[in-house]
Amino acid sequence: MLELKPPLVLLSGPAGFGEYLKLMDHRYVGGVLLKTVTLHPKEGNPTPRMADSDFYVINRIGLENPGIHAFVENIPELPVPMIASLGGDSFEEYLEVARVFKKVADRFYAVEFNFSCPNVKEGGLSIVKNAEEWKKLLNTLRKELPDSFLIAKVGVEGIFVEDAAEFVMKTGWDGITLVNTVRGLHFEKDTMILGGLSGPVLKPIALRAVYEVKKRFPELFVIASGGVYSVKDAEEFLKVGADVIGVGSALFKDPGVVEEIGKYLLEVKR
Amino acid sequence: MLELKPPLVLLSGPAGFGEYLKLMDHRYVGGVLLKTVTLHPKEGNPTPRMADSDFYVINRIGLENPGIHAFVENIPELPVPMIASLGGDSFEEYLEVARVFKKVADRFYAVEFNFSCPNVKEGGLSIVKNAEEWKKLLNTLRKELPDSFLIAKVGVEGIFVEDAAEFVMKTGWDGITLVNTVRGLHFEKDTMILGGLSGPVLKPIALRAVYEVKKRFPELFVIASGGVYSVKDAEEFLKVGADVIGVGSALFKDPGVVEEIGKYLLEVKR
Amino acid sequence: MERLLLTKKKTIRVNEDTWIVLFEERIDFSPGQFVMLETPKLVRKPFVLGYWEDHTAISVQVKGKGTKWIVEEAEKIKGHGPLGNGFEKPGKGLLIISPTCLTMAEAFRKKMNVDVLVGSRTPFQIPLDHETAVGDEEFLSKLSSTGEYDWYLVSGSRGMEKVCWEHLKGKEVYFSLEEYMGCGIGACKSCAVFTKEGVKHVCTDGPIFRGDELCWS
Amino acid sequence: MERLLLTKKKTIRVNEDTWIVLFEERIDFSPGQFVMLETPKLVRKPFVLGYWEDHTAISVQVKGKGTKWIVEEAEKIKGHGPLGNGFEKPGKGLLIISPTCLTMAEAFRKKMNVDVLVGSRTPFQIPLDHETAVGDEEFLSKLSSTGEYDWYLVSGSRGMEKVCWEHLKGKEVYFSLEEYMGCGIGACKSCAVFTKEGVKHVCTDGPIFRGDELCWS
Ligand SMILES: Cc1cc2nc3c(=O)[nH]c(=O)nc-3n(C[C@H](O)[C@H](O)[C@H](O)COP(=O)(O)OP(=O)(O)OC[C@H]3O[C@@H](n4cnc5c(N)ncnc54)[C@H](O)[C@@H]3O)c2cc1C
Ligand SMILES: Cc1cc2nc3c(=O)[nH]c(=O)nc-3n(C[C@H](O)[C@H](O)[C@H](O)COP(=O)(O)OP(=O)(O)OC[C@H]3O[C@@H](n4cnc5c(N)ncnc54)[C@H](O)[C@@H]3O)c2cc1C
Ligand SMILES: Cc1cc2nc3c(=O)[nH]c(=O)nc-3n(C[C@H](O)[C@H](O)[C@H](O)COP(=O)(O)O)c2cc1C
Ligand SMILES: Cc1cc2nc3c(=O)[nH]c(=O)nc-3n(C[C@H](O)[C@H](O)[C@H](O)COP(=O)(O)O)c2cc1C
Ligand code: FES
Ligand code: FES
Repeated sequence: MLELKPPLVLLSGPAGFGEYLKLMDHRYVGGVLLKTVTLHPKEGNPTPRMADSDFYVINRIGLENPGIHAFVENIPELPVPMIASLGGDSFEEYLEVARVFKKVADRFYAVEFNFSCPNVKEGGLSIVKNAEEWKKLLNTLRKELPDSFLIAKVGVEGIFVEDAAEFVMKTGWDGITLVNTVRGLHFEKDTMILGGLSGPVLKPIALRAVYEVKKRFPELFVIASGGVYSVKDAEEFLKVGADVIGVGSALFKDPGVVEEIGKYLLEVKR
Repeated sequence: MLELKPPLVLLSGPAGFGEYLKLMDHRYVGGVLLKTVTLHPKEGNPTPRMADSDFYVINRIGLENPGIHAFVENIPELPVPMIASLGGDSFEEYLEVARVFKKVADRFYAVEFNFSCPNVKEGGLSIVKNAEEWKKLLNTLRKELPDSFLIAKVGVEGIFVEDAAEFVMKTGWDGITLVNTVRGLHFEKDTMILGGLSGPVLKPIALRAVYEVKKRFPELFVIASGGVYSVKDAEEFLKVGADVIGVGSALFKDPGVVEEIGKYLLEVKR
Repeated sequence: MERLLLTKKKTIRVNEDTWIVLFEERIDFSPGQFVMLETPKLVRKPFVLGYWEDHTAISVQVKGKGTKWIVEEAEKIKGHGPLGNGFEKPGKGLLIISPTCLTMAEAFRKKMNVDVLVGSRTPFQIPLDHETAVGDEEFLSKLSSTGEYDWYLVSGSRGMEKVCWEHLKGKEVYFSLEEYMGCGIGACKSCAVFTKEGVKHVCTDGPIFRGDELCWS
Repeated sequence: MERLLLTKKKTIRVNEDTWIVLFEERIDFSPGQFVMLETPKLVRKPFVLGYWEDHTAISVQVKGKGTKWIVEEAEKIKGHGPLGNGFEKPGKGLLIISPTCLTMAEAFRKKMNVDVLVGSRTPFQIPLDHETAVGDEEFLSKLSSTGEYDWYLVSGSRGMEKVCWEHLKGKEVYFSLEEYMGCGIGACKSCAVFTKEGVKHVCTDGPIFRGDELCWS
């Protein structure tokens, strides 16, 4: 099991490469999930890349990142445990990114694979939609990184989270992050922003996902991701069985609240 | 094409068997999608069956309905066009329900199949998750009801809406309703309510679904379902290409607003 | 049943968490019927109709955002009603109610021969011409010492309902039920009640049910 | 950079939609830097730091829910800052700004030799000791008749930026850019700006950029 104290991580994307730690007391942060890194560097999408409404944040950053080669040459030095996040646009890219990462794998507590990246090569929406191909990829990555604590991050689209969890279990992975952003569309006046939804909108969806997965696979390690903005939210995710509470866009609202959640988790999970 | 004037329907579930029409001016309602009917009558779930928060309604009614046999003996008489909604727990049930419905099919403008029902027989979550079986079912139902305007209602879980739309097109169906509720979990004090999410929470998700499907299949007839609570919401769904605007839980807030939306649609879509 | 637009005339505090809300408009209803009122929440909320100081009125216990808004902020309130079935009984009846039914009790008194026992957890802040009880102990003792009536109608918390069902065994007892409601008009099926004759709905079959119809467990 | 808790001291109306907001607390910053302020919205919002009446202050144009709250309702405001890079230049500069940068202009005047031209769409409601212009026509005419400066800093709407870039061709012009911001500290990558050297970020590489670095299209 991955021991994080407190069992709270800053989620990939909002956590960047650890910038928010400068605004927080590290004792209350269990770990940082670094921004997803892909095989090739990415410039990201044109702006606007984000918008916020009353109950959601929508982003279309487009995975801006330096690429795995630059990343392994320049690993952040952070005062808390780091979890890498890796992504790809095809079976081969996932595999290649894992191979490059392997050299530095021991610098990380765990590695999360972001399986919500578009699968450009196959012309599909995500690698998860082809169950057989995805299982093959899970198996291959497991073999490629035999000593890493492997976490799969999945969303609710294209697959049922229960099935995703089953595949992850059966291929010998260690954990699952539930859920990634759900695709949404937001009008900012007349401009359409097509992106992924985060924040309160995801809470009931993520609670349900964690609940269903933990009910079926109590031994699977689960990181909750979606709408944790308060101690009460964290409490609800503990009730449905989450092992680790992830906070993402709440950082944009108030890093202080994230500290409070960490404090609370230190108390109840010592 | 299905001509509804205005292009506004009350959605299955909230619309019941037309009860809300008593509170509304019929000129502003294009049609009513009746409550989903299954092969066998269903008593529904224990209470509480619903809860509301700031931005979602969650329900676990459990498809309480009289069953298709009672339904065809006692078809509601309504002053506006009716669309039936049929559901099932397995391939065979969908087919059987369609067979019984066939006798009265000409009393309805169209028939919607609710494909978010749990697929008990296969032990799965929904018939959509097995693409091959679902395509077979779509083909079979199309043959069973050759003269009906057939609409498939799908959600975002277990399948990508783009793929669902492609199957629906390819099997000769006429339309698609996007989206059904997303599974959620809500804490009402200490009570967990596991149900489907409706209301504002669905709006960005449904807008995106309609947008993606209409971009790929402009000729596919699309009923928008998710979070239409105002004229502005309806306007946004028109912008992304919806053919008909569906309103569900907004009825619980204010049937008067639904009338306003109908009025607006009559003006812009005469 | 029709769409309503109600104007709040005044509020009167009954106890710690309950207020009587008087409306300018008159609604034509039968005792036992209710209305669905719109608040800032997404779903309209049900309230039993009644009278106070000669006005159409409801009693509201502040439980969450919607009820708080009605008591504190609302000026005009949209809604629909009256809903559900009225109730009328010959003979002499006893209403055993929580403070949220004080206004309903006035409606009963206008049409039927009833006495009223009001149980509250917190002290009353206005004088009432009913039998009253504050706290469980006093409530139980008054319940035990009530005389004989032809029928009883209980309307309060789930706990109060159970206690009364036990205490009044063998008598003709009715219950005004509360279930979460989405529509109030039979459309949504959220307000199910499982009776000995199968599933019924509080909004269209009730809100008042005979005790021996219900499944007690 | 640190976490801030600011107390609103007073607001002064500048024109139809812009207010100067003074804080009790002093913040140590360089001209050009900004803060992220928490509002009822989900994401903190960026505001350029400055001074007014000897207090740390910002100018706020009411655009949506967050800015409305800051001007009308806020008492205490949480935030973090100062963020971004300060700007310092020898020689004589001209600031060409919208009213939202009036407070920033004071910070520049304390450290640098600058003149200021403020363009507003609506009339000013307070006296200003700057060159001012109301409406596009007056703004364009004043822009054409400005003397020669060693450098220029433009901070206003996208439209204003484009016009100035055209008008001041060949000169040393800087732009204080506005992009939607999630974090203000380089974490989220929402504030991208595509420069000739590739993608940069307003919050960590700016907010002030040299005009010839930017891709104008
Ligand atoms: C037929 C009927 C008549 C009623 N008459 C009255 C009345 O005259 N006076 C009165 O004060 N209350 C009455 N109630 C209860 C009242 O409707 C709820 O207390 C109210 O809806 C709570 O709204 P809220 O927005 O403040 O609470 P919320 O913030 O929505 O929720 C607070 C709590 O109230 C519960 N709740 C929410 N809706 C209902 C509901 N429909 N029924 C029961 N509990 C609910 C929730 O589960 C939660 O625990 C009646 C209920 C029914 C079904
Ligand atoms: C570095 C920087 C410094 C700024 N300094 C100031 C300042 O000193 N004074 C001032 O009045 N404004 C300033 N802005 C703009 C200000 O941050 C936005 O106007 C504000 O965030 C709008 O918040 P809102 O909640 O009222 O608007 P919302 O309700 O969120 O949106 C209203 C409109 O504002 C736009 N908007 C939202 N966020 C931003 C943003 N971060 N940047 C630009 N537009 C946005 C939206 O697209 C929308 O059209 C600055 C922006 C940046 C990037
Ligand atoms: C601006 C932004 C960028 C994100 N980038 C990534 C990413 O690179 N990789 C990833 O796996 N998730 C990414 N996410 C998703 C978050 O990690 C998280 O799963 C999601 O925001 C839900 O959590 P929240 O509701 O706490 O924000 C991003 C989210 C946001 C808001
Ligand atoms: C109480 C309730 C019951 C519902 N029952 C059904 C149903 O029987 N069949 C169905 O296809 N959809 C059902 N739905 C989903 C709605 O038809 C609709 O797709 C969903 O609520 C999204 O629209 P909205 O945001 O406008 O409510 C139900 C929704 C609610 C709130
Ligand atoms: S409240 Fe909708 S059926 Fe009773
Ligand atoms: S605002 Fe987050 S990177 Fe600039």
